[in-house]
Amino acid sequence: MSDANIIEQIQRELRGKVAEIANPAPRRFYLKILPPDLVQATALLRDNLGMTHLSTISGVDKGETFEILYHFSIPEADLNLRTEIPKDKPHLPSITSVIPGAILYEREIQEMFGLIVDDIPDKRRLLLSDDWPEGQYPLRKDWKHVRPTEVIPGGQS
Amino acid sequence: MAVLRTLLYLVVYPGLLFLFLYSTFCEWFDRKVYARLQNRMGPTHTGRFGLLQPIADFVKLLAKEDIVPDAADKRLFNVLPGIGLAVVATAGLLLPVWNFDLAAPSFTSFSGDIIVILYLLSLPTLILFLAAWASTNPFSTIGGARVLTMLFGYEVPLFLAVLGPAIMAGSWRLAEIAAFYQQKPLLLLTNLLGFLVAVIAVQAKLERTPFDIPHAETEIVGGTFTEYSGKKLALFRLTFDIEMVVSSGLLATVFLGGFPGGAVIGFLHFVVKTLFVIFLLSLLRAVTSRIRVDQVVSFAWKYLAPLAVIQLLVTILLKGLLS
Amino acid sequence: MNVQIPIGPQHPALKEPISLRMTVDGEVITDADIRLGYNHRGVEKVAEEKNYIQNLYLTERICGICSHSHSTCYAQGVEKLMELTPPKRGMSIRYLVAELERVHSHLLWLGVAGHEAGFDSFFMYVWRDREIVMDLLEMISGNRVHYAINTIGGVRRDLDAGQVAKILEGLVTLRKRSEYYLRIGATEPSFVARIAGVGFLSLEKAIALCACGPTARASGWARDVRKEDPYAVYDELDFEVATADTCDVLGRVVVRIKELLESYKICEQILKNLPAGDIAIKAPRKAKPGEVVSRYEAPRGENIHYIKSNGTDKPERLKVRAPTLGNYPATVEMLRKGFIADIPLIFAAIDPCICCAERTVTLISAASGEESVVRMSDLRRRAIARHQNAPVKRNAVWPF
Amino acid sequence: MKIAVFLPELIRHLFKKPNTVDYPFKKLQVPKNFRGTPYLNPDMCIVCRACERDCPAEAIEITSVNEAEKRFRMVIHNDRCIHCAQCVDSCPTTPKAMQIDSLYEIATDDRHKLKKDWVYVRAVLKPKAAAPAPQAAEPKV
Repeated sequence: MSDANIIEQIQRELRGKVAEIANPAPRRFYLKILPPDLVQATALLRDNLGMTHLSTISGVDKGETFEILYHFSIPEADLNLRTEIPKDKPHLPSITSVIPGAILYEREIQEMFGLIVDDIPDKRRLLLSDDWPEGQYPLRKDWKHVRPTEVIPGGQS
Repeated sequence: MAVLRTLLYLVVYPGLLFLFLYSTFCEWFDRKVYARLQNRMGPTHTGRFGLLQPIADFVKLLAKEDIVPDAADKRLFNVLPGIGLAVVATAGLLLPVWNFDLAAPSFTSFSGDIIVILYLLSLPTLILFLAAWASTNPFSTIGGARVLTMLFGYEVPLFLAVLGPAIMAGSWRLAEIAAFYQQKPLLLLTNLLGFLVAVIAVQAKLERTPFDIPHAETEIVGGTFTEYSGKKLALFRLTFDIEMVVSSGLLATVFLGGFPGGAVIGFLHFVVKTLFVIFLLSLLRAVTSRIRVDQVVSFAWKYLAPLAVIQLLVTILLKGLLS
Repeated sequence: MNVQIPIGPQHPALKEPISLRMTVDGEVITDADIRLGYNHRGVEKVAEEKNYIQNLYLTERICGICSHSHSTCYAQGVEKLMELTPPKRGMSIRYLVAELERVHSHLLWLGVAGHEAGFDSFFMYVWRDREIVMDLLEMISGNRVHYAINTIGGVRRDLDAGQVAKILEGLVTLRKRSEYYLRIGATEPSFVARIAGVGFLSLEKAIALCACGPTARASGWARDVRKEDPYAVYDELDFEVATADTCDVLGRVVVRIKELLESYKICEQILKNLPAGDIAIKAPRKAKPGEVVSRYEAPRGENIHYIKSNGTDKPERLKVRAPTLGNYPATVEMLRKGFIADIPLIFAAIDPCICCAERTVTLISAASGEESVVRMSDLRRRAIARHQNAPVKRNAVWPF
Repeated sequence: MKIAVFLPELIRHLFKKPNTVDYPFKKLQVPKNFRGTPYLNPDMCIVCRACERDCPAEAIEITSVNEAEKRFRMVIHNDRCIHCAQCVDSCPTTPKAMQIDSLYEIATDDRHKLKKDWVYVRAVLKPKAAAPAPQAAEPKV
């Protein structure tokens, strides 16, 4: 299946749900999808294109919005579903009903960026400690940590 | 004089001191053989050839902090290691190494001592279970449950296997059994099957791979010993070392013809034969991987127990033929 | 009668901190839960504050065992962002090291599997032979764990004829030994009794839960980034994707040993056709704005790095996904209905690398962040005080 | 299924020399590419700060002691050093001002003992010496 074929197939399957398709390098596709269509688009691609393997979900803080990328792979290509959600109303649909393996990545992104994944089966924190203060979202760009001055044990400074 | 002699017998030879030294030597031998089988060095630097390493480990443990968990049954928890040591050391006294007279049974060598020694060797298992139970740690509890489950597997084959030579010799006294086989050494060959079964059962009794299930460290941390530390752990380790010596001594007496030849030569016999049994145990440890507790029980009843019964039948038939 | 037993964060079977909470009924596991975050270092946040060169070494330190795979994944992504074409010889050496690292990682795993099953002799022998490949890696790169052989635009150390001969010689021994271990691993009765049929993961579940690497391949799913998305030198090499269809720990052992044999084949091919020329080209300090998804088949499965640049010498975002994280949902599935005795084996069978899987946020103690020296007696006093003040809390329910 | 397949191998090794190297008593040679501790050759340093900028562990610190005399102080914090030798690769002079040794038993009980410093006058080299090093050097900015 050539790259052009894949683009054609994606457009046929998704029918207008995909805002744009970019193909910057061979085998790499970036699909832009609006948040409400995400679950449906994922389900369609899974059923018709065999897109079952979710590698990870990455988030980028773009100032006003969060860009969320779902990195899928099929034997012929890498599909990256991109969606953007506003920072003041950060709600993201959960795709765990379609891809059960997405749960860990959704939990991770939820605590790191402070967005809310709707209908997530397991809301607990994944990586941050239990006593991590509420409202601290480390991967947001405005979250800065001040490195403490180095104190060398047992000696002069 | 008799009192002094008894004291010497209890404390020095073949009592506590000798058992302590010899069991540390056996542990060294076991560790060295195990290491060499794995192309490693084993203990090397403490004392000549690392001979003092087990003693150093023992002393180190004695010096460590001794922690008793709050939730534990403290009295039981504290007293069990001592009882365990006492039990196996008592069993050690019954070995017909040197201090016995065939004609005149004494309190260390009497008719039925084979039963007593087997019984005394079963006790550490129960003590271990109680220790695990008293610790109240979930890992210990699982370990304790596994100890008992395993006990049902290996105890019967061991008893059946040791029974064979006793029936052949027509005696319940270790010294007499040994003397019988010393006169007819060829008959020892008929017991090979029983010896094999007994070695495997002893391996299980000592909880060494493939039967180190009650304290399988990758599964349940320290298992039965999880909460034990310091002096009590040192005592438990010593208990197991002495149990190894005593049970290999028992196997040597019953299956390898005992220790004839008086004090010096008999002692040499004792050293060579117990080390041979320990070598077999080390080999078994090196060659297998740990199995699951359900597999132990099914292995014991599917293979070990029938083999022991066959051995018993062979022995009885042979006895019938010979007489 | 359900008991909850904690496996980890400190446990002899786990060499790295992770917490598995097992609900058991007797010896049978009824439920499993995984808690992460004990080894969280904030690599992704730190990466945004460091330049591309510094990040090379940062990504290398994501993991100790597959250090080369993360740094290679990162380097090949940055090379794409900077539009560099590294020279052939450099690429051959880079992926030679990558395959040798796979060999060392799989041998390590094989030994650990033996150890988890209580088969210590196997463990000792496998690790003894692993020293051969460790020595080769040390000879090539200078160091044993963090090879630091990658640089953006190539590699940092060249191979000479003597080294090539030594590697080929080492590979012959390794192949002989690996075939022997395949025989032992698949025939020693007590070992097979422990691993056959344990940790069942059906193909459907493996796909649904996004398992990757040898875990997925042992369930019969022939996925390998080297084959389906060949990067750098892999499209010129002849190798097979090893799979097994037993879906259990035995299958994972077999897959890994077969992969070892494939890796020897790849190494020999690379060494026989080692092109002449430079080993690296100069790289610019800055990358144009852009984004790239870099995939790499690490020993444990698929590594994926998402790198976004913004025109400066520091990345805008570096997202790292290590294969272990992808295998956790599958692990929980495998653990259910297993025995307690199988926990270490099942968990070890995904070849977990916890430091890979957890990386994102800088964890400095929220209160002070200070390092300080406390005397043992102080520590003890504090512990006792804390113990006395703490409300009585029983995590473990007394089972009987 | 065979019983005790591992036995021949084990018995074979029982009488062989152990494979272990008895480490503190016997030592292996380090390979020629080994990356040990970085040190400075002050005669060559032109204070371009390439090493300071590229050091992933921020273990190199260059401060100016006296502007007029062009006197600088370099501290290498070996307690932070991760021994990647990027400073050697980044160093633009030939021969390199940053060098690396092959010592590996450098552990001490005091982190201060690991810090090394040099106070030196900036070297002025002929332009050709400033050419990039042959392999993998970073371009000067």
